[in-house]
Amino acid sequence: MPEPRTILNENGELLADSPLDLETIQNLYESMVIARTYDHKASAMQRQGRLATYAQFEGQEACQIGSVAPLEPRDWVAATYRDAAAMWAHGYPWVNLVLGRTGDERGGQAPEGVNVLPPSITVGGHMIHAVGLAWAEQLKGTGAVALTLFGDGATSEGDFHEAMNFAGVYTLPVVFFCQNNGWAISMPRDRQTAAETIASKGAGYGVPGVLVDGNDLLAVFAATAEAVDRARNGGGATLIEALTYRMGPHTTTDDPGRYGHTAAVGMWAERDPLERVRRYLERNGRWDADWEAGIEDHAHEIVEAAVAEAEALPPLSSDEIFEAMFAEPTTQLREQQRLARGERAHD
Amino acid sequence: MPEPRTILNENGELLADSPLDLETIQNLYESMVIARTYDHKASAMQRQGRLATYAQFEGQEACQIGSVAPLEPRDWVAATYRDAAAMWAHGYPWVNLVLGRTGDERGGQAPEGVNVLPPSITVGGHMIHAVGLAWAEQLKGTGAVALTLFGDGATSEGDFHEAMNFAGVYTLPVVFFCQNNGWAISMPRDRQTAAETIASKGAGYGVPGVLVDGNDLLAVFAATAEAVDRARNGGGATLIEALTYRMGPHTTTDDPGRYGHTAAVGMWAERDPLERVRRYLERNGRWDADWEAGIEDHAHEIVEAAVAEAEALPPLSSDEIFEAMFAEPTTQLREQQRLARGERAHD
Amino acid sequence: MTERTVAQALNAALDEALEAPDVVLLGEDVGVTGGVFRVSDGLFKKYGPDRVIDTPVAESGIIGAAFGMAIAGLRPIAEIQFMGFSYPAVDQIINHVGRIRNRSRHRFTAPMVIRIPYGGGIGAAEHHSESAEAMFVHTPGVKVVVPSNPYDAKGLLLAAIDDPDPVVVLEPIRVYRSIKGDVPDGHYTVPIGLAAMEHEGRDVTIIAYGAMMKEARAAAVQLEDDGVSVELIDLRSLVPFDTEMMVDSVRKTGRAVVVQEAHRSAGMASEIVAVLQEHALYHLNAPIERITGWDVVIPLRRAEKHYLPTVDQIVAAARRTLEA
Amino acid sequence: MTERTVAQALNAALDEALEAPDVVLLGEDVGVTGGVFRVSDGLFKKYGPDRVIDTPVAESGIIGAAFGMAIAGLRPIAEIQFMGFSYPAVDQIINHVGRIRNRSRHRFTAPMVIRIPYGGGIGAAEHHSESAEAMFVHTPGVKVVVPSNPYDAKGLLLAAIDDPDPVVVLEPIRVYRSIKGDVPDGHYTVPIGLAAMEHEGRDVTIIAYGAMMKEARAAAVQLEDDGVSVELIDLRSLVPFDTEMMVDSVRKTGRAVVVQEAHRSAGMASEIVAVLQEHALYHLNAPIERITGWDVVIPLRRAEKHYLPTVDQIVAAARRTLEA
Ligand SMILES: Cc1ncc(C[n+]2csc(CCOP(=O)(O)OP(=O)(O)O)c2C)c(N)n1
Ligand SMILES: Cc1ncc(C[n+]2csc(CCOP(=O)(O)OP(=O)(O)O)c2C)c(N)n1
Ligand SMILES: [Mg+2]
Ligand SMILES: [Mg+2]
Repeated sequence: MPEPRTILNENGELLADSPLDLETIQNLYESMVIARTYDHKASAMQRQGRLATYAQFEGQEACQIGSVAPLEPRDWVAATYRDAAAMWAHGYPWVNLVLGRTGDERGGQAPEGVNVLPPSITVGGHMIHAVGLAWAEQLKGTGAVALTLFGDGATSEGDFHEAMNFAGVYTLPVVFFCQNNGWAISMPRDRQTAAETIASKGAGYGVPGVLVDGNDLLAVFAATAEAVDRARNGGGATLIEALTYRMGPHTTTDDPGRYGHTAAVGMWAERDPLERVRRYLERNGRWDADWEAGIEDHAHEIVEAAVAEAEALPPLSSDEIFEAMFAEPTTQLREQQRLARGERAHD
Repeated sequence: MPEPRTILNENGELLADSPLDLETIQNLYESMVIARTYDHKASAMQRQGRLATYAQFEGQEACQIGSVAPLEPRDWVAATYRDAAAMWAHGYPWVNLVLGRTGDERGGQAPEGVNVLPPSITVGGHMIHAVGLAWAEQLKGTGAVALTLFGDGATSEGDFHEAMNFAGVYTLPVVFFCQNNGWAISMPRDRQTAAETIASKGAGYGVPGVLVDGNDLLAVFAATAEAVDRARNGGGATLIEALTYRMGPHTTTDDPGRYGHTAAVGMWAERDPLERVRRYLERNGRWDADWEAGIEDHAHEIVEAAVAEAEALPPLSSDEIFEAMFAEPTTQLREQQRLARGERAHD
Repeated sequence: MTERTVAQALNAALDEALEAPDVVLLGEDVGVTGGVFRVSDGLFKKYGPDRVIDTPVAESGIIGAAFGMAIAGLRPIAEIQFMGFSYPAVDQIINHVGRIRNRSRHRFTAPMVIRIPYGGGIGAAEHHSESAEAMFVHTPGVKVVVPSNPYDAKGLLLAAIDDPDPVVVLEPIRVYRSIKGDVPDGHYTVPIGLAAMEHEGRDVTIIAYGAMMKEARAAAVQLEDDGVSVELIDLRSLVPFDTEMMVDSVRKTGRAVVVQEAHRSAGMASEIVAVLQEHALYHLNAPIERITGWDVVIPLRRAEKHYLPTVDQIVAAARRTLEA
Repeated sequence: MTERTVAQALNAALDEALEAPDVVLLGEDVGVTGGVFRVSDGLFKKYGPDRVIDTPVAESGIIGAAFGMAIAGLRPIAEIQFMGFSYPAVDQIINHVGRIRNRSRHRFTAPMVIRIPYGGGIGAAEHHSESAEAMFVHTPGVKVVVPSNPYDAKGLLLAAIDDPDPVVVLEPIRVYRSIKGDVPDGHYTVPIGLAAMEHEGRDVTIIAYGAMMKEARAAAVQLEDDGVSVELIDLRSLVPFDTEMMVDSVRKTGRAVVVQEAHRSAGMASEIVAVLQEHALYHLNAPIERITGWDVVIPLRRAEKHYLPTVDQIVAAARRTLEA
């Protein structure tokens, strides 16, 4: 097994030059804190019955905050149900993310100008959307790129293959970012594929594959920034495999005690992505408990405000479920809307 | 581009030890002659309107005869519309192959004991069937293996990926044999994928990939024999890429003059898979014009007999199209059968 | 006899079937963890990883591999985790699974089962509440069954496993655990193709299947309480379907309400209406009513109730047929 | 006006549409070679490889990529080579293409066209003769049109390209070259959702679409010759469909024959029958007849004729409604 690229080790020491200045790292650390706050809040809300199934991302904050950081607003993000942090980091409001998890279509309504697709619940399908987004930008000559996040399990779907292959053939400006968190529900990574690494799959498409320490914010940032640069400058796609761990259950309905998930949690806790940045900042005089308390308070405020806003919204009405299937509802939908109101459609 | 494995060069000279004795090579040469005779006959019949669309395999005889030669009767073959030679070499009667091409379902009815699936017309789907066949044999512990033939274009389908991945994960006794004939209809190989070779795709699944000269009967045989051996002995799958060329159009409805196909035909004619074996046999005193005339006559007899038998069969009747959907036709099918007869199904 | 939920009844059927060495179960998370609905709970432990197989996330691969296994003489039971994830396997089902017997004129067959949890009502995530049975009903060469209660769940699943042809078994998520009933302990089958007459009546026929039987039963009770005599039919099997029982009933009652949770256009209910009007037009006193899901994406949790057919809708439809 | 075949009319529509820089055409062999039916002949040369794109053999990829392009502001036209090869893309169509507007509440849309040659009658290879329109009719969020003549072919394809939502355009292979007609040269559209009244009549309504219009027209002529007054409707658009024209007609004639080439169960014809009996039951003098393909794999060349609906079947069905 090749060694993943690491810049910041578990003790918060640099093994190579930092690609970012301290202030930016402080900001990204704050983003990770906010993300984790949301993650904990959402899990708690789910237990209270206020959310539908929720997929925690704890442990994967460096992947999600680090990979999105190199993007410009015009770039696209196509991600999954587990990638709330990444989506938010690219401009998707928390209120939308909460709404989505309450089970409300309006969660998918990104604000105008925010180039983030609603999270993909199907495993695999959205990677090829990123390819299409990137292709459109290439054809339009805008210089914008697309980033797609997905899991280790998703690499087994045919759509991963077709997406990677198109990206290779047309030299498309797309970055494939695989969060290899060790599990696809109960299936461990080594049963998902016999390939040594997921990064090694790139070669089959003429796409470079790189392996990074997914709990190292700086390594994730550096690898993605390089890939984004290459994509923006006509160099085509990159496949990044970030090694990380899903610290919680697959979703709130999963029982990870049934498979071998729990054993490794302790080991991975030592590699916590927030903790090693915290240590690094502390070493450099950029962290103390007061500052931490400040950003944590801020995080709670942000998240609570989003929750309050989402929960204040009344659910879609019966009429409204017909209104966004097409630009204008069809004859059949209008008739069905009347039937749903209890009116007779015909005489 | 790595060099493909070659044993017999274009002049009929051995570059390495032959994996086969002269008598076996004579037999396989005869098989190639029979196959080519069928191929020419079928093309002619199609022009006469006696067959539906036909996909010629001329130029690919070494791939098809050489890859099947290492198999035992209990092994499985899952191949495509272009693989009549391979199917026949594993026991599928010519009469079935002709019948299939006349447009008759009974072409797909392999005799009992012949482990060859009807040819796959969809591109991609059958590779995973080979995986299932191999898996069943593995679970039953029979030692039988499965060989699947497919084209360069087929490697772009998601099903190729899922098949290869399953084969890797479960260490299945299956051999993936890609006839890279340079084209997928009008799409040249270098636009099909940006991978340097198709063989290189194996690594992404933990499956060894090997590259062979597909117009070299001996290299094809050697590579497949090794893969079959490995599969049979618990070593799992192999991906073989055989470099060859489709000497004719994609099918009889295709016009290869519209794309860059024709330019390379002359060069590939010099690498003709039959010719180099002929030269080798001649060098070794195993070929003369009389012998050739004899096997050609024999080939014509076999093919003509199959054609006559196929054409003598009356088409399926209206009643018969209902008879093989299930072991027993359902109520609905029985009713539809009556309607098709012009009877009223109801009162 | 043991009292079991639908999920437990299915588990018992799988356990029973796996006694035969040629039966294998495969799918995402069906093994170690017992399936996301725990329908295969305990079977991995009992039968081992060669018989109860956890697969990579690849639905086309699962169905295509199971198909190959079936041709080679096994009797695979493939699970698709949710109906919304069956679509990547549609090509394998239509182009291969449903065709092999015909294209080989009985030489090769695919005695396999495709189990798919389906339907809404639990406020699940997107793509987790689909009812795509019409797609399979329209596919030549596959049978389709949809149990609505524990007895049928075990009996139909065992019949599907015994069947010499591919059978899609749709498992109603909403009633996996909410309906209990007595289930025999040994092997028994419910014949594929026969509907169940749940209640005889004279005034109006209600036809439903799967999870919708719950609404249909409640509607029937309400109508009966109001003095309407309801004939209630659980279709159970969609391919083939029991024309005879439905037609006989409607010829008698002259009125019908057909209920399906799936989208309206070109669904199973459309087919039933078409067949009923072909065979019983002259007996109809009122247009046959369809109560269906709408032609919209199934709403998420907060608005899902606006999509799912309700007891009230069924009752109102029955009343309309009576007032006509 | 120029006399054109269906294929030429479609080519003219594509040429017209590609004048706009945001339109791209992509699919297997659509470029250099002009498509296996030459529908895109000459366009690669005229618009270049960035606008008329040859793709690898990967249908899910083609549709998924076109979908991404559409979200990012292009108007892609994706071609699937034959309908039997659309199945690998069904997941993209159902789970993504048809949903994006609703799941983003109008924020993202997929103004894309999926062109699919469909249907039998040319003795093609396996999987090359399918009519799977019911699957798309049952899919929320996609429109479906099926032209039967050159004028509609160009006008519906242009309407589909202009449409703000995804439209599946089914192109009847059998009449690509066999039907000619006058086609205007510039831009015009045929509105999606309206059927065409091909012939007015009093005694019986015949409803068909796509390639089956050829049989329906011939049947109408034969019936008229025998003194039966036929109202002939070309449905043209399956989603949405023109309930009003069909219902008005059947209320007038009291009899109907619905024709589809697709398999019988849960097809478009089932839907039409269901809708007609809902809206016109009291006007019916006889059961509505369905003339359809059977629930069998479409037979290959030698026996294909036993599958395809025939003029005789349609005439006989119309006569049955008259004798009832
Ligand atoms: C097409 C499809 N198949 C199956 C599922 C069910 N499912 C949801 S998440 C998941 C595992 C995905 O694992 P991975 O890609 O590693 O992502 P992770 O959940 O670990 O972030 C599965 C099988 C799905 N959502 N979509
Ligand atoms: C799923 C599917 N998509 C498209 C086609 C149409 N088609 C038939 S052959 C072919 C090209 C296949 O190329 P390749 O795999 O290289 O095989 P070859 O024809 O060269 O032997 C295509 C696109 C098909 N048969 N099936
Ligand atoms: Mg994972
Ligand atoms: Mg090829």
